Parts: sequence; C-alpha cells; structure tokens
Amino acid sequence: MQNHILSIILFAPLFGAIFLLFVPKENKNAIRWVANIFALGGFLISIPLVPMFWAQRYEPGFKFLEGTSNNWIPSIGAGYNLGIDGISFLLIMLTTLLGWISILSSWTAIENRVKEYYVWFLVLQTGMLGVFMALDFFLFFVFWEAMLVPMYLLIGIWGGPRKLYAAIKFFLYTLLGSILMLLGILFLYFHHHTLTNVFTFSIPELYKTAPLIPFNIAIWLFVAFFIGFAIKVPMFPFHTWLPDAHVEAPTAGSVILAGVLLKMGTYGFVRFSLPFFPGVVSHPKVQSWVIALSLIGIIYGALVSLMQKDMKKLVAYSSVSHLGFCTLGIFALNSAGLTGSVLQQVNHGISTGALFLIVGILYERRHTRDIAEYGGISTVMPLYATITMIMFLSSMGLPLLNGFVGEFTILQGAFTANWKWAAWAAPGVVLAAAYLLWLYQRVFFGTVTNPKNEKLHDLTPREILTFVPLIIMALWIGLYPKPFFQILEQPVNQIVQTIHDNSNPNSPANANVRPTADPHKSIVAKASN
Amino acid sequence: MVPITTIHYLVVAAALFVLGVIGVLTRRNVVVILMSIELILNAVNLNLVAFSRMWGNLHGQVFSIFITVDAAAEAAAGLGILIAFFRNKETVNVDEIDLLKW
Amino acid sequence: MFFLNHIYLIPLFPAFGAAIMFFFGRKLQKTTVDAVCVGAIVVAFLFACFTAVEYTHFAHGTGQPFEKIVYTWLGSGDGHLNFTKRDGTLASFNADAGFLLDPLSSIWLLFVTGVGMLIHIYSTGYMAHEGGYYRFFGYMNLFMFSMLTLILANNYILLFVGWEGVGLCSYLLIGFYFHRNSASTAANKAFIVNRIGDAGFILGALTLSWYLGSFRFADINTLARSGHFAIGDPVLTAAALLLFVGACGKSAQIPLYIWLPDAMEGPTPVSALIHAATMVTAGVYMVARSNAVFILAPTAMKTVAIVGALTAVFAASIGLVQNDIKRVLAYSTVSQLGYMFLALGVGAFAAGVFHVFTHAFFKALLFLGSGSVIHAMSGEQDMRNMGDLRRRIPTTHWTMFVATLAIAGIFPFAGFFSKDEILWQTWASEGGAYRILWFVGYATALMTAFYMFRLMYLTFYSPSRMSHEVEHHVHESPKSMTVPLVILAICSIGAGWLSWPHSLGGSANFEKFLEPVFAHEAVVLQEEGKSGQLAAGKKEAEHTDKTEYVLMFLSLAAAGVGWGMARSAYLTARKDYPEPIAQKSPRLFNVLYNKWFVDEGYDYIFTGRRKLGEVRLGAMGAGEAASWFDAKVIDGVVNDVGWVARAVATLSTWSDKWIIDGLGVNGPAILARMISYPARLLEWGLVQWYALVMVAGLLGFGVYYVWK
Amino acid sequence: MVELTIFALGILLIDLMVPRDWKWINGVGAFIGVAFAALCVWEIQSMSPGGAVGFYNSLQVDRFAIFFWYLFLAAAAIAILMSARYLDIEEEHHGEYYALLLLSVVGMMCMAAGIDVVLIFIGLELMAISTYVLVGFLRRDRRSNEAALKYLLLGAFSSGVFAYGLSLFYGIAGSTNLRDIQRAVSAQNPHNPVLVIALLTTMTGLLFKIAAVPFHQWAPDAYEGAPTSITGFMSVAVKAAAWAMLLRILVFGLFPLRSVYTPVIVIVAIATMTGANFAALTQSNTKRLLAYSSIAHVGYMLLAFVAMGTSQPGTPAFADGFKGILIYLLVYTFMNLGAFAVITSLRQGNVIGDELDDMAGLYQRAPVEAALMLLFLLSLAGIPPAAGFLGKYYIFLSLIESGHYGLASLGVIYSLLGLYYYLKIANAMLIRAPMETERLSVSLGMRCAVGVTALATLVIGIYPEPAIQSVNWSLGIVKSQTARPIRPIRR
Repeated sequence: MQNHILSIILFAPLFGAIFLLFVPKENKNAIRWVANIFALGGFLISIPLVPMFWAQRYEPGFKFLEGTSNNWIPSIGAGYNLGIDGISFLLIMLTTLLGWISILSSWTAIENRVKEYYVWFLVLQTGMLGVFMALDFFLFFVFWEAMLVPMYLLIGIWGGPRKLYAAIKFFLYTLLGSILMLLGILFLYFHHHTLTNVFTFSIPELYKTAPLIPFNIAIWLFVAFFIGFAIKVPMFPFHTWLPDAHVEAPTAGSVILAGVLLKMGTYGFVRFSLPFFPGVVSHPKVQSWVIALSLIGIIYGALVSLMQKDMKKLVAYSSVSHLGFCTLGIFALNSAGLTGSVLQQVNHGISTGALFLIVGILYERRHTRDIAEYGGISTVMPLYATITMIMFLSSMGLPLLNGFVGEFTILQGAFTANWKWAAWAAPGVVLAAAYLLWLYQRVFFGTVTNPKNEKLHDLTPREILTFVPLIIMALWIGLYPKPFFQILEQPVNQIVQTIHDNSNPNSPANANVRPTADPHKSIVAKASN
Repeated sequence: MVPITTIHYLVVAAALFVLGVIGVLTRRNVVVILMSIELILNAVNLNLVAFSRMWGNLHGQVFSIFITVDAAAEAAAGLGILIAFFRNKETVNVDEIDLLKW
Repeated sequence: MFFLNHIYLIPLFPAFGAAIMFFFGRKLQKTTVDAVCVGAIVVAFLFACFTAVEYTHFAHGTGQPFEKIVYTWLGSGDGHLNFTKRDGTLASFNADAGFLLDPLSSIWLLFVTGVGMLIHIYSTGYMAHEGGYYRFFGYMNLFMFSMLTLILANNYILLFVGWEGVGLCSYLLIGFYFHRNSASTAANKAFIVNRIGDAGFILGALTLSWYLGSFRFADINTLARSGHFAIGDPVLTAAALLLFVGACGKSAQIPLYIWLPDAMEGPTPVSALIHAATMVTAGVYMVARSNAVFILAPTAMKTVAIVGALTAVFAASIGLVQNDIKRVLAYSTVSQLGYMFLALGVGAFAAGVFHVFTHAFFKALLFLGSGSVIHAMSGEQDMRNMGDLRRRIPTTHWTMFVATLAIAGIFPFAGFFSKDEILWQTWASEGGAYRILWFVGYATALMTAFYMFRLMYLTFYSPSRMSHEVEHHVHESPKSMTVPLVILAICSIGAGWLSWPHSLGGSANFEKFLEPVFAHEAVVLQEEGKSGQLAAGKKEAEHTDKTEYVLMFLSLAAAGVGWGMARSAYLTARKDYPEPIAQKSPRLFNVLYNKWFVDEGYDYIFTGRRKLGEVRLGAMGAGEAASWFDAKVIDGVVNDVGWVARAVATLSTWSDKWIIDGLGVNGPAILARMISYPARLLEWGLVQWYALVMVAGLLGFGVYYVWK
Repeated sequence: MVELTIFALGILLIDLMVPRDWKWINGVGAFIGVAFAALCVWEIQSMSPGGAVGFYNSLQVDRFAIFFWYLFLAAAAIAILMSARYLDIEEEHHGEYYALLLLSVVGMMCMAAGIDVVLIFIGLELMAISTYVLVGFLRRDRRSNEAALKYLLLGAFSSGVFAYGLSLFYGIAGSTNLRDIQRAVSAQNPHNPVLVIALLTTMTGLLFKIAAVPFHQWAPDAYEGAPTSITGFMSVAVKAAAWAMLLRILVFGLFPLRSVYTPVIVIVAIATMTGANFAALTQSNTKRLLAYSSIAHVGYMLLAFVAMGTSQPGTPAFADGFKGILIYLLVYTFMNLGAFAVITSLRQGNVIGDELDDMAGLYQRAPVEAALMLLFLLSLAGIPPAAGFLGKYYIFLSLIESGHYGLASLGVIYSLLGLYYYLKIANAMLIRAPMETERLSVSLGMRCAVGVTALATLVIGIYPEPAIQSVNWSLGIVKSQTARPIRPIRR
C-alpha cells in the first residue's frame, strides 16, 4: 500500500472509466451511480495519503517514490516514475476532492450522452492526477497532453452555443504552449546527455544539470516553458481562451477547469521554471517582467470582471485576477510568496470551484447566466444565498476564510521582495470586493422583479452535499492553516535555496558568464559511478 | 571529321530528354503524352548504352533492356486505363481531365 | 487567574450565539433568540468585568500587559518559514491567535460589551415587529465577536480579522433591509470604502513587519521604544500613514467618511452600536494601539491632527442643515471622530481615548433615543414632520436631553470633560500652527451645540408638525427600550467624572489608568521639545497655567451660544419654518444641504457610476475600457491569427477555382481566344499543370543550387 | 518475394475457377500468401542474422530491409482485410485486385532491399504499375479512371526523369551497384555539374514517390479517386517503400553528396509542410484531407532527414533522425491505415462516404469506430499517449540535437494547423448530429483491421519500447555503412 498508493490513486478513476464502459448506455441512473461511486472512491482512497504524508512532511525530497528513472522506455531513458512533495500533495488532494464534487454536481445537469460524459470525466481525472505525480518529464508530458482531449470533448460536446469555437480555441491555445514546452524539455534532455553522457527524463536528475545552462540559452528555454505554463495559468496576455472555455463548458467542466487545470500552469512554474532556471528567474529584468504581467493580470482581470454581464464570465475573469496573485507569489521567489502561492492555488480551487457550482445551480434552474435576469433571489432561495455569501467572502479574501490566508502570505512575500509589488497588488483586493458584492447585490438583493424567478426552489440535498466539503475546507484553511504551512515548508524552502545558490547576485553584469567547468565534472563523476 | 565521343551521345540524349519533357507538358492527346514519355526513356537508354560502351561493361545495356521492357509495360497499362477512361468520358484530351481538383 | 487565562472565551460567546442563529435560527422562537443572543452578550459582559478586575490585580498599577497565545494561526509555527527583513536578516513569518489585555484594551472591552449589551436589550424591543429577527441578532452577535477580536488581538493580523469582521457585519446590517435598493447600495458602499482603508492597513502592517520583523504589538512597541529609530524615520512614517489610511476608512475620516451617513439605512440599534459607539472607534483604537510607531513619525501625527480637525468641522457644517434625524447624528458622529483624531494627532492619546469612552455613551444614547422617536413616529425620520414630542414620550425626551447636553459639552456632563481636555491639549501641545487646529475644534464645538439643540427643538419642543394618523399613534417605547436609555443617560452624566481634571481639583484617574500605555510617548514628546502635558508627573506644574480656565470658559460659552442660537431659531418652528442659514446665504445652504457635493464628485471621478458627459471615469470606466480592450484587441489578435491561417489556406487552395469560375462567368470563349493555351496550363486539376510544376521545381533546384 | 509472386499468380488462376459468390476465396488466399511470406522473412532473418547479399550483389537482405518487409506485409494484410467487403459493394470483386496487391508488395520488397539501381528501378516500376491499375480499379467510376490516368502519366514521367538521373550515375560510377556508386561519388568533386544534374533528377524521382512538394500534386487526386482501401494501402505501403528507396539511395549510396542535397531538402521540407497543411485546412473531402495530411507528414519526416543530413554519422542527432523516420513510418502505417479503414467502412450501399458530412454524428451510428477514429486522429496530430507522438518526439529531438531550432519551431506551428484540421473531422464525428441515423454495419474483416491498427497505435503509444528496440535493431546496420563480407545465399 505504502509503496503503490500513488498508482492506486492515479488509476482508480481510469479503472472506473473502463468499468463504466460495460454499463449499458440506456440505464442512465445506473451510470450516474457507478460514476459517483468511483469518484467518491477515488477521493476516499486518497484520504489515507494524508496521515502517511503528514508523518514524513519534513523529510527532504520526493516521497512515496515509485518506479525508476528508466523502467518504462529504457532506450530513451523515460520511466514510470512517481513521487510527490508537499506542493503536489496538496494539489492532488484538491484534485480528488474537486473531481468527486464536480461529478456529483452534474447528476441532473447532464442529460444526453451521459455515459461518455462520465467516462471522459474519469479519464480527465486520471490525467490531472498524473501531471501532479509524474517525476519523469516524458510521463509528465504524456499526462499533460492526454488530459487536453477529455477536456476538449467535455467542452465541445456538452458545452453551450459557441462550444466548438471555445473547445478548439482551448485545445489549440494549450497545445501551442505545450509543444513549445516539449522543445524546451528536449533541450534539457539533450543538454543533460552532453554533460553526463546519460539520456534521461528523470526530473530529479535534470534538476542537477539544468541550472548549469548558460544564461543566454537558459533565457530562451525559460521563455519556452514560460509560454507553455503562462497559457495554462493563464497569465495576462494569454488569458483570452479562459472566458470562452468557461462560459461554454458545462458546470462541472468549469469547476475542474478553474479548480485544477489552471493550477497545472502554476504548478509548472513552481516545479520546473524555478528550479530549472534559477539564474533566469532571479534575473531582475526577467523577474520584474513576469511580476509586471502578474500585477496587470490582477488589476486587469478584476476591472474586466467588474463590467461583465454574464455571471460565469465574471467568475472566469476573477480567476485571471486570483491567479495573478499566485504567479506574483511564485515570482517573488521567497518562502512566504511561494507558500502563499501554493496555498492560494488550493484556495482558488475551493472558492472558485464553489463559485462555478453556484452559477451552475442558477443556470440549471433558469438556463440563463445573464445577471440582469435575476434579482431578489435571496428571498426565494435563502440557503443558497447564504452559501453564496460565504463563498464570495472566501473568494474576496475575508479573514478566517481560506482566501485571506493565501493572499496575505503572498502579499507578505511580495512586499519583502519589493514593496512596490505588494502596493500594486493591493487594489486587486479592493476591486475583488467591488465586483463580487455588486454581483451579489444585483442577483440576490432587492425584490424579485422577474416573475420567472418566483418559483425557484432552494438547494436540494445533493447540491448542499456538493458545497459542504468546500465550506469545511474554507473554514479549516481560514481558521487553522498551520498544517498546510508545515506541509509546504520543506519543498518551498528547498526551491528558495536552489534559487539562492544558483542566482548570481549582480546578475546583469555576469549573467552571461558560463558556469565554471568543475560542476560539469562533478556531474559526470556522479553519472559514472 | 570529328570523332564521335560519349559527350555527343549525351548531348543527343539530353536533347531527346528535353523534347520528351516539352512534349509531356504541351501535347493535349494522352497517347501523344505517353509517346513523349517513351521519348524520355529512350534518352535514358541512349545514355546507358553510351556509358556502357565507355566503361566497357554490360551493366548499362542490361539496364537499358530492363527499361525498354518497363516502357512497354507502362504503355500497356496506360493504354488500358485510357480505354477505361475513354469509355466513361469519350475523350482523350488531358485538358478535359479536370474532375479531381483543389 | 481563571478569567484571564480564558480571555479568548469572551469573543467566543457571541460567536457561539451567531453560530446557533446561522444553523437553527430560522426555526427558533423570538424568545429563544433573545435568550441565546442577548444571553451571550450578557455573559460576555460579566466575563469581561471579571477579567478586568482580575487584570487590575494582575497588573496592580504597573499596567503591564497580559498576553495569552492560544495557537499559531498564520505560519508553520516551527520557525522555519521565514521572510527577509529590510536589513537583510531573517524573521519568522508568524501571526498568532493571541490575546492581549492592557489598560487600553480593557477600557474598550468594558464599554463595548456594556454598551453592546444595552443595545441588544434595546433591540429586543425595537426589532420586535421586524422580519428576519434571528438574522438580525445573528449578525449583531457576529459583530460583537469581531469587535472583541479586534480589541483583544495581540498582533496586527488578528486585529485585522476583527477589523474586516466588523466591516462585514456592518455590511450585512446596513443591508439588513435588502429589499430596499438604497440599503444594499449603502451596504456595498460601506464595505468597499472600508476595503480601501483595509488595503492601506494591510500594507502598513506589512511595512512594519518588513521593518521590525513582527506583527506583535509587544515586539513592535518594544522595538519602537528601544530608541534605535530616529524620530521621523521614513519607513515608520510610511507605515504610520498607511495605518492611518486604514483608520480613515474604518473611522470615517476625510476622504473616506462618505459611507457613514449612508450607513444610516440600517436599523437604528445598528447605527447606535456599530456606527456610533464601537466599530467606528476602531480606527482610534488602532492608532492609539500603534502610538509607539506614530510618535516616531511627526509627519504622520500632523496628518492625523489636520485630517481630524478638518473632518470635525466639515461634518459638523453638513450636520447643521440636515433634516433626517439620523443623518444629523451620523454627521455629528463623523465630527466627533474628527475630534478624537485631532487629539491623537497632537499626542493627547489619553484624551482621545477618553473622548471615545464618553462619546460611546452619549452618542449611543442619542441614536437609541432617535430610534425611540422613530419608533414612536411609526417610522418617520424627517424632523420637519416632528415637533412637540416632549410630553408624549417623556423618558426618551429627558434622556436625549441629557445626551445633548453631554455632546454639547455642558458642565458637568461627560462630553465637557473629554472635549475640553482635547481642546486644551491642542492648544497647549504646540504653539503656532496648532492654535489654528484649536480654533477649528472650537468652531466645531459651537456648531455641535447648534445642530444638536436644533435637533432637540425641532423634535421635542417646537409646535407639532405631525400628520394626524401619525400623531395619535405616538406612544412611549416599551421598557426594554427605555431602560437602556436611562442607564446610558446616567453614564453620559457620570462617565466624564472618571477623569475630573486636576485644574478642577480632580485626579485624572482615567489618564492615570492609561498612563502605562502612553507614558513613553510623553518622554518622546519632551525629547521633541514639546511640553509633555500628558506625562502625569508634570501635570501639577502645568496647571499653574491660567489659559486652561480661559479655554474652559470659552468652550462653555460656545456651547451656550450655540444653544441660544438654536433656541431662538427653532423653538417656535411651525410648518415650513425658515432655516436661518438659508436666509443668510442660500448658496451656502445649498452646498451644505448637498453635503458639499462630495458623493457626486466621487461618483464622477472614482466609481464612475455617473458619466462625465459621454466619458465614464473611475473604476467602472476602466472596467469598460479593459473589457473592450480584451474583446477587441487581445482576443482580436488571437482570432485574427486563426483567420489569417484560414485565409491563406483558402487562397492557396481555392484561388485557381476562383479564377476559373470568374473567367467562366465571362465566358469560356474569351478564355479560349485570349489566353488559349497558357491559361489551360493554369487550370488546376490538369495533369500538365502538375507536370509543369514538377519541372519548374526541378529547374528551381538547379537555380537554387547555382545561386548558392 | 518469390513465394509472394507464386501466390499472386495462383490467385489469378483460382480466380478463373471460383464462381462469383466465392470470390472471398481470393482474399483468403492472398492473406495466407502474406502470412506465408512473413514466415519466410522470419526464416531468412533467423538464417542470416547479419544480413546477406544475393542476386549477384544486387539485393542486400539486411535488417533494414527486413524491417521494411515486415512493414509492407503488415500493411498488405490489413489492406486485404479492409478490401473484401468494400469490393463487394463496389461490385469490383476480382482476383486481379489481390494479385496486383501482392505484386506491388514484391516490388516494394525489391525497393527496400535492392542495392543495385537496376533492381531498385525494376521494383519501383513493378510497384508503380500495379498501383496504377489498382487506383483505376473501379472501372465504372470516373474519378477512379481519372485518378489512375493522372497517376500513371505523372508516375511514368517522374520515373523517366528518375531513370535519367540513374543513367548519369552509372556513367559516373561505371557500375549500377550503389556501393560502387558511393565509392565513385566520394572520389568526385561534389560540385561537378553532371553529378549535380544526376543528383537533382534522381531526387526528383524520389521526392515524387514520397509525394513532397512540389512533386506532390498527384497524391491528392490519386488518393481521392482510388478505392478507399487502396488509398490506405498507398498512403502507407507505397510511401514506406519510397522512403526505403530514398534512404537507400541518398543515405547509403549518395551520402557523400549530402552537402549538396541537404539545402534542397530543407526547402522541400518547409514547402511541403506549408503547402500541405494550408491546403488541408479547407478540404471538405475526408480522403483528400487525409491525403494532404499525409503529405504534411512527409514534410515532418523530411525535417528529420535534414537533421541527419547536417550531422555526422554516429552523433545522436543522426541516429535519432534516422530512428525518427523509421518509427514515423511504422507508426504512420498503423494510424493512417486505421483512419482509412474507418472511412472505408463508411462506404455503404448508397453512400460513397468520403465527404466530411458523411462523418457527421458517426458516434451515434458506430460508437466504437468513432472512438477509434478519434484515437487515430489524435495519433496523427501527435497527441500522446497515441503512437503518433513518438514520431514527433524523435523528429523534434533530432532537430534540437542538430541545432535546427528554427525548423523545430516551424514544426510546432504546423502541428497546430494539423491539429486544427484533424479536429474538424473529430468535431464532425463526435459533436455534430448524424445525417442518417441507421447504425453502420461493419464487416468482420473490417472490424479486425480497425481493431488491429487501433491496438497497435495504442500499444506503441503507451509502451513504445519494443518499437524503438526493433528500429534500433534494424538500424544496427545502416549506421555503420562499412563493407561487410559478402555471403551469397541460394534460394
């Protein structure tokens, strides 16, 4: 169990999907039950990971290692090699939880082609988990790409009116980034070979050689990776696929998209960009450029969502703003910033996921997301209104709810890196309150003006059940985040250490100086014995 | 009187080749185009024979025989297909063969 | 030590009440709701009293703070999660759920729980006939929880929890009547304006931690007082100013005061509790709490003083002409808060806190009284339709009269002592420019007296202007409402005596009690060359000064004059009575009546809710611009790339077809005649065209080779 | 090969005897023939592991050849499986079909194994002529006739040019054996005009056969017109054979001239990717679309060839480029055949089924096939874990290793375009509503064909190790072109 738990968690959903294939297509409820059981099962079997991980949270390096660096495709040095650290651990738990919730939430939302829907969803689940678990670049890339297909189909088949446009845009946009990233990966792979005469995709191995790439080359590699991840996040100029994808996607799709898929970009930054190119990311120019994009994203996203007329679009743009915070924290390049960023990624998964569920519930009842259609909902659906309020508050970062912890830690990191950054990020917090409260006022306050809204029924038990875990998590992280900080401490500090060791303090001057030869030698020695 | 060297053969062959190419490009009748292709192949044969003479081995001649055979086979197949085509379309003009395009 | 060690329970009682309301409230009877919520506050109050007593024993005079850390809230708690301070050293990122009790917080603790309790009791009567009864009390309890957290926090971040919490509750309570659009708008306004302040606050706290390496008040004060930092240290100044931005938001100072008047949309007890007695004084509390930092930043101090004075007079001027009884009180609150900040700004922290203390009682009383009036008038709030209520609702009348005397600063009511102290300190703290501040404060005192007595006369004395059905509904409020009024009235008389000044032979106990918190500032102030009035030791020496008596007399005179003016103007105000200011200068009246058009200006410039001609400025304007940019430019580029690809494809494959069709339209004859034979080659789908391309390719290779 | 020929003739004879409704016998016979041939190949392989040279030093049965032989046989087998039902529908059920199929395979084998230009040329023509006929096999279909005619004219033309180049090489080397030609050429100055003309004309022939721009235009027409099963067969087997020939001649024989031909290849590669991808974007006919896509794939493979041409033998770039091409061909065989198999199965009584609209709502009509088609399309687009990614991986790797970052990023852009038009098909299948709703009836053979190809695509994608190993094995020889002892084998 201990040695294979990752594989079990990883393939449980896929197994579910295969099992689902044998359920007759006509019997929709059976399909729903099976899918939900497997989704819940997928979540439950990931629970034992928590105590196991907690026991060794301070141990350095990756844990629960599985497979070797070349047990899969020896001839190219790719291996089925899994392992997690604090960062991936949190994201994995988030994925399993959200996977279950979103499958539960689509019980009534999906009426046609039910079977495929759940099959693709479970496949998607496996793909996402794989991305967070892979310790082998080849494996990572396979999961990274494989996961696009189900998402594409979820948007394309069960999406809204402009689903085709949105789906293709999503697929092409992401593929562009990922192929550029592939080129970067291949270069690292080749570079590792030139140094050590070993062909391997093992990420821990590449950690050793990648920082030795001279700056003038590393910068291009960084750009290749950066575009790949920035599109996924999405960061400011690359974000336009997100609103379309969100608006067209079915509710559960949006939940997963916002909750997990976007995190892959940020995860990529943390896991790859920083440790691979410490010299580049710590170069003042590069850093300030990326930070500038993040800050633009924060304010820009908030401003745009302020003026949206479509609820879902509003939430989508708010994600742009929130993820701006995440990237800001990452590229502050210090412990507080990174910790806060990862925490904020989890928080964003929880609260924005919930927001999409909320929008979805109204949409299911009224089949419109136009804000002007609503008003005074809190009189007809009081419970719904309450839950919405809680989630809005958590999303706008109210203390004692999860959002604040992440945002504040990020701001702390940003401030200690450069106080101006924090100062620029602060308006984002204000605007967040502005657009969310305004939305709340327009939808929930006032009197019921639209007769269609008078008959709306309040949340069903199933819908309540989808929110309960999210609210619990929000309160937990808000009230007692200490465990999360402890889980993140070791990996974050390690990354910061790497950057600190490899960054040359007066970068612009001797950034282009090749690193001395002896590290190469040492590496070669390492490889030989 | 100038002795005739391999170069002369080559030039003649090249001329034949070009003629064949031009024929392929310009003639409208499929049969004529097939004949122009024969022309090209004959240029090849001429080359081969001249060279085999120059080197004094038989590879070239063997090759040229094979090519002749091949030319015949191609012509046969070509004519067969052309007949099938003619049945359907009542023409042998290449510029009316434009069903498949873009 | 039981109570001290379990001090964290104090906020938890109301939190518990709120939780009950949240989960089961809908099903509960009104009586149960009362029992739970009011009970929670009563328990909290008693607990607080015992805690305070225990604290006095614990500190026995030295005023040493008591600190109780429950658990590590932010941070990993094992000291490995660090951040780099400004000087490059590492500091651990840490914010505890820890509670601090010292004289300052104990004062707040007592009057917040006390006044809170009274207002809860009052509300049981006032809200008796309102819908969403449980919701109201749930919110109120939640507010008490936040406020107590704010008071008892031992670090800036936990304080921020309460800080945002009270903001949230005021949002919820202002928007209590959410059917009214005006209410929800006012609620949003309050929250967002507060959010602006909060941003400043957070940045200030971050600055402090970045500079001093901690969020704990204890650490920061010790460091700030260690003398390592020069007076006027730029970073500390910046931090102080940022914190003050937060205070401006919470305590409704210029330029962020705009939300408070609108906040009157909430039920009256809410106005009394949140927007008069407790929440709005949080800013004062926070500044007083950070006195060690502020005192090192003279610039910040000056800013505080000036902003305070301006707010005081500005709000008072608006209050002169308002007709909505609650709005008058709201502006008077803003103005009084201005007083408090003026006091803080001139270094008279104790005086400022003292004014907060007294103000809590009489302003709460005024609001509750006005609530009782509105209750009696069955919802009417416009003073133009009132009058002659003194016999109809006697208790309300005399309690409110006491409060008016107090706020006007009539001896020996509470307001007199605190306000007088502030004015005196302002006068004495520094020469020159500060005398202007004194004058401003003095003028404000005059206005205060005027508009308060205007309110009294219009409401209680002048001939009745009520409509008839209203008139015979008028009735005195139930006991649950009047009793708190009486208690508060007593406090409004007595509270001031706690700090009977030396000059009148008293022994300012209140200040003595606070001394340990501020004493060091006195020293610093002296170093700055000011006369350290509030260094208690010096006091006797100071009081040989005659001016204090003069000023006292002057302020009394001002109060009297204001009273007189109001009496002459409004005692006999009949229907559509004349407004004296309007008669003197209509334009000025108009400006004041429209609150100096500040809201409109903000709507034009900052929010963008009003369009300036065709253009929309402010946040919404920016939003529109951004969304346009997003749709047209960024996404436009993306789509254009796609479009171009498609276009190229179409051209590359369909152009020939197009040519042929085009020519086909013109007739194949022309084609045949004009360009008979090369055109045929051009026609796509022709074998020879393919062959030609092949040959062209071959030749192209040759050319390319030669050319290379 | 011999045994295949026998089988081919045998089928012709049987065909005369069997009555109309027993025609499927031919298919069975052909299939047995292919299986038997595979058996023999395996026997040869085990008999002479090092490889052997026969037919008077004109035929070199090395691992390289054997690899390709297996490829051809597999393709032929799948094609046969696909054909049976299709031909019924077309009412063109004749033994010649299978005979020609087998004969063309024989030709391919000669091309793959020949090291003497004569033999290579004969093989080429044998293959080509059989395919001309196969393309025109639907005698009543005008499109088929036209395709065949065009293909024949252009094919003959190109082989003429090709032969001209070969003749010049013979003139230079004095021998038709590639090994001698290599020796002679390396002695020559690579910029000798005759040599260059010879090279260019030869390359014209080669590039025509692999259908690279600007010698590609026959392909879309021929693919569209030909019987779908043949289209599939051509698009993989013929192409593979052409590549084998190209590698034999350019890498084995004319390697000393690579400084001359690589720049040309660069141009061709870019032109091919550009032209094909853009042309494919707006196609409405599935077969034609796939035709252009296959041309685009040729462009990608040419990129790998460029990487080889610009790097020394023995460097990882060279090896990976070579591997890339072979693996690409291997993978491509399965995924493309699979795709065409699905299209073939769309040919129903009244529908031709090669328009994009015929794909609409395929999911509702045949879910399994739609799913597998999706797999093939993703594989063609190079999305892991489908096999296609492996080829892309090697090509990009070789480009990176040989430092062609520009070409690599070009490849990136074009693979995006590629994804776009593959998605067009996928959208039609999965998202659009079906035009007619009756379920698709799929024959057993077709099921086998689709299943096998899908299985291969998926397995190679998920566990590519065996494929890579086999390619390495087959390249063990091509890498080291040093002369080896000649052991004639009698057969």
